[in-house]
Amino acid sequence: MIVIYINIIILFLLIITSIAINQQDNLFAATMLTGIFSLLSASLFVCLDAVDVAFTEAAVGAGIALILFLGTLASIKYKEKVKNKVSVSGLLLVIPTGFLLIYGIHDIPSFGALDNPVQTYLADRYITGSSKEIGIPNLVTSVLASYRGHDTLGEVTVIFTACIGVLMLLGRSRGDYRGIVDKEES
Amino acid sequence: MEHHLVLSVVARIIIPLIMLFGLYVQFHGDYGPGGGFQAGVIFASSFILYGIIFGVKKLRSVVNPTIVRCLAAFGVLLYIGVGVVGILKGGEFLNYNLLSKTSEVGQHIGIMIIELGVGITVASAMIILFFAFAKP
Amino acid sequence: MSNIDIISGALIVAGSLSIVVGLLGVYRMPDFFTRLHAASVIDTLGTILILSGLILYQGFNLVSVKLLLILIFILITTPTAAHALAKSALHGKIKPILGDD
Amino acid sequence: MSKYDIFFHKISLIISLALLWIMLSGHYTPLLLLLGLLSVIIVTIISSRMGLITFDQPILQLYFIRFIPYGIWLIGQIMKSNIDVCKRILNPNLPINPCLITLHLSQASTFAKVVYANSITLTPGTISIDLEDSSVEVHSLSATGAEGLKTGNMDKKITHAEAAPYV
Amino acid sequence: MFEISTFIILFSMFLALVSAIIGKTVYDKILAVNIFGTVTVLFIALFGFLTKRPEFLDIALVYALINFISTIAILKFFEYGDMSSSSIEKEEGDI
Repeated sequence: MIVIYINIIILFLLIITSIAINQQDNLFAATMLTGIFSLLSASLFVCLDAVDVAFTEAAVGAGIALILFLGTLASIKYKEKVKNKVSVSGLLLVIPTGFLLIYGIHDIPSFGALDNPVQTYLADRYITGSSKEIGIPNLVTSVLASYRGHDTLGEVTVIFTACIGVLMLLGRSRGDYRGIVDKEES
Repeated sequence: MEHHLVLSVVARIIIPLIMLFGLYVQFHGDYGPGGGFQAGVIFASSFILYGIIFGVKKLRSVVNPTIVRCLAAFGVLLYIGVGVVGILKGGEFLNYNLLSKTSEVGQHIGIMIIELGVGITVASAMIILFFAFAKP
Repeated sequence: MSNIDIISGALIVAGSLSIVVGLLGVYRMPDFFTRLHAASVIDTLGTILILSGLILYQGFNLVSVKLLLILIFILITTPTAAHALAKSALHGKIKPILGDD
Repeated sequence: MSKYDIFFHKISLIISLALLWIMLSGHYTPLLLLLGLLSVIIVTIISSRMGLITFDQPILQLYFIRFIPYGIWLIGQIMKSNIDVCKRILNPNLPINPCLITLHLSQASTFAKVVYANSITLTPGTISIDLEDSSVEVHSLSATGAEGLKTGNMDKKITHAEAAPYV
Repeated sequence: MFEISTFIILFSMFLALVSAIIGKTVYDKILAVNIFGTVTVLFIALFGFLTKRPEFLDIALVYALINFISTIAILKFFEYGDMSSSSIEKEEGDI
């Protein structure tokens, strides 16, 4: 019961953080608030018992994410161009979509309920079968690496491909890159 | 930042510890939280700390970028290789049961090797990204 | 509830209250350098009290060793970050407010 | 730095890393101990490639043992000054009187200097803001904190710990 | 006991968040993020005991070890404008 209250408080803090990120026009300050967002979401994952996800969030958020953001900031300007004008067409698109999404909540099984489709056969199968078939204590690892081995292969390939993509964009020396930007600006 | 005395001394102490912690996460994925992806990121972040404090030039002399690129591909190949071994032994792709005499040992070996592949790829990818973003 | 549980609970609550005191200091202090002092209350008093309370609660086993490691690592890394922050702020345009002495 | 020193540092690094692995792991099967040995060797090789081992003064993980008595004394100091700072924060008048002082360093090794600077930062009420080769600049929240540092008690303790014989 | 201090820590998270938002200079914001990191480590450690599952400690350990990397990266970026330089190449104004 108490965990649910903690969840609600953390979600509330997450909302405040995301609104604050949205309101910043200084991209530097927004980057720092993103760091707070990452810390908060790691805490939320811990509360939801998703230890492995929380671990990933902790490692990526503290070690890499902020540094990549800063690397991006190094090659662009710090200040965001603020558009004060409210776009009517965008608003017309966003509000009905939001209402549709909220309406869609009714079809989703309630949070943590025992009769969710995912918990009726699949989780049961993994939990009972894993210790016999795989024989390692951490269920998440056995699902990721063995039952869903093809998925994980796909993920690794995605990381590798993304890395190649970044290299193709940024791999040439900064001198060439700066040259292009300067010419465009002048 | 190398003649920032406090930072350079603390970095000298803490970098090996981060690396060892990364390897601990890599090899204990079977027992606790963690696994290849997290381990790769933590391991790479020790290199990134080194690059931030002692300069990218020095990091380049420690880890050759070309070798890191090869390692990123090697991790994926290691993963696929385990799958192909399953085919060669007469089963399906990524069937770990055939890797050893008993299926349980086979599963254990298979999971450990593919986690290692994931870890190598992720660590190298993160170091490559750092190199790409922090050009001299 | 044994004696040790009560002592560890008191330590933990005192630690979390000291975090609030430190943050109050962050709000009240007039300039950046004095705010750093208030923040170091959180980094030292808060962590030492809470983590030692948890170690006491847990007794001696592998979990408490990990808690001790967390305490040691925090006590190594946070002053480093604070020092780097202060040095950077001094080299930046921030001048500390000095009292009359 | 002589060959003997580098050898000693490598051994010290290996021992401390192995201790860390044993403290972290909690599973003492042959396979995991073997992997632990492998990890320690990999980390040692990479650290020596990074030049983390060659350093002008004897610093490394095992060296911390000398500083354990000092650390216990330091925790007492931290508690004392914490109470002082908390009182100042909770006082409605906010009785602070910030000042900058420069302290002379008597330590020989860079590591001991860094320990001194970090101890100053760890004690609330004083923060080291610039560490040079022979002096450290300190920002203090109140005059009493600055006086406490000027007596040189902490300085003496660290110099004493530094000069202690090898463990 | 754990419940009370967990809620106090959540409240201090809120305070740290507000101080990050209203902080005037960049340094104030970095300080707030730093405080938030320490508080998160303590929250995760406490929560593990609250739900009787102390294996969460590995996450707290990760934060304790590598959270200061991002602080130092921000400071370095703020002084030099990029990640790559070491102070040997650029003498003026080391961090």
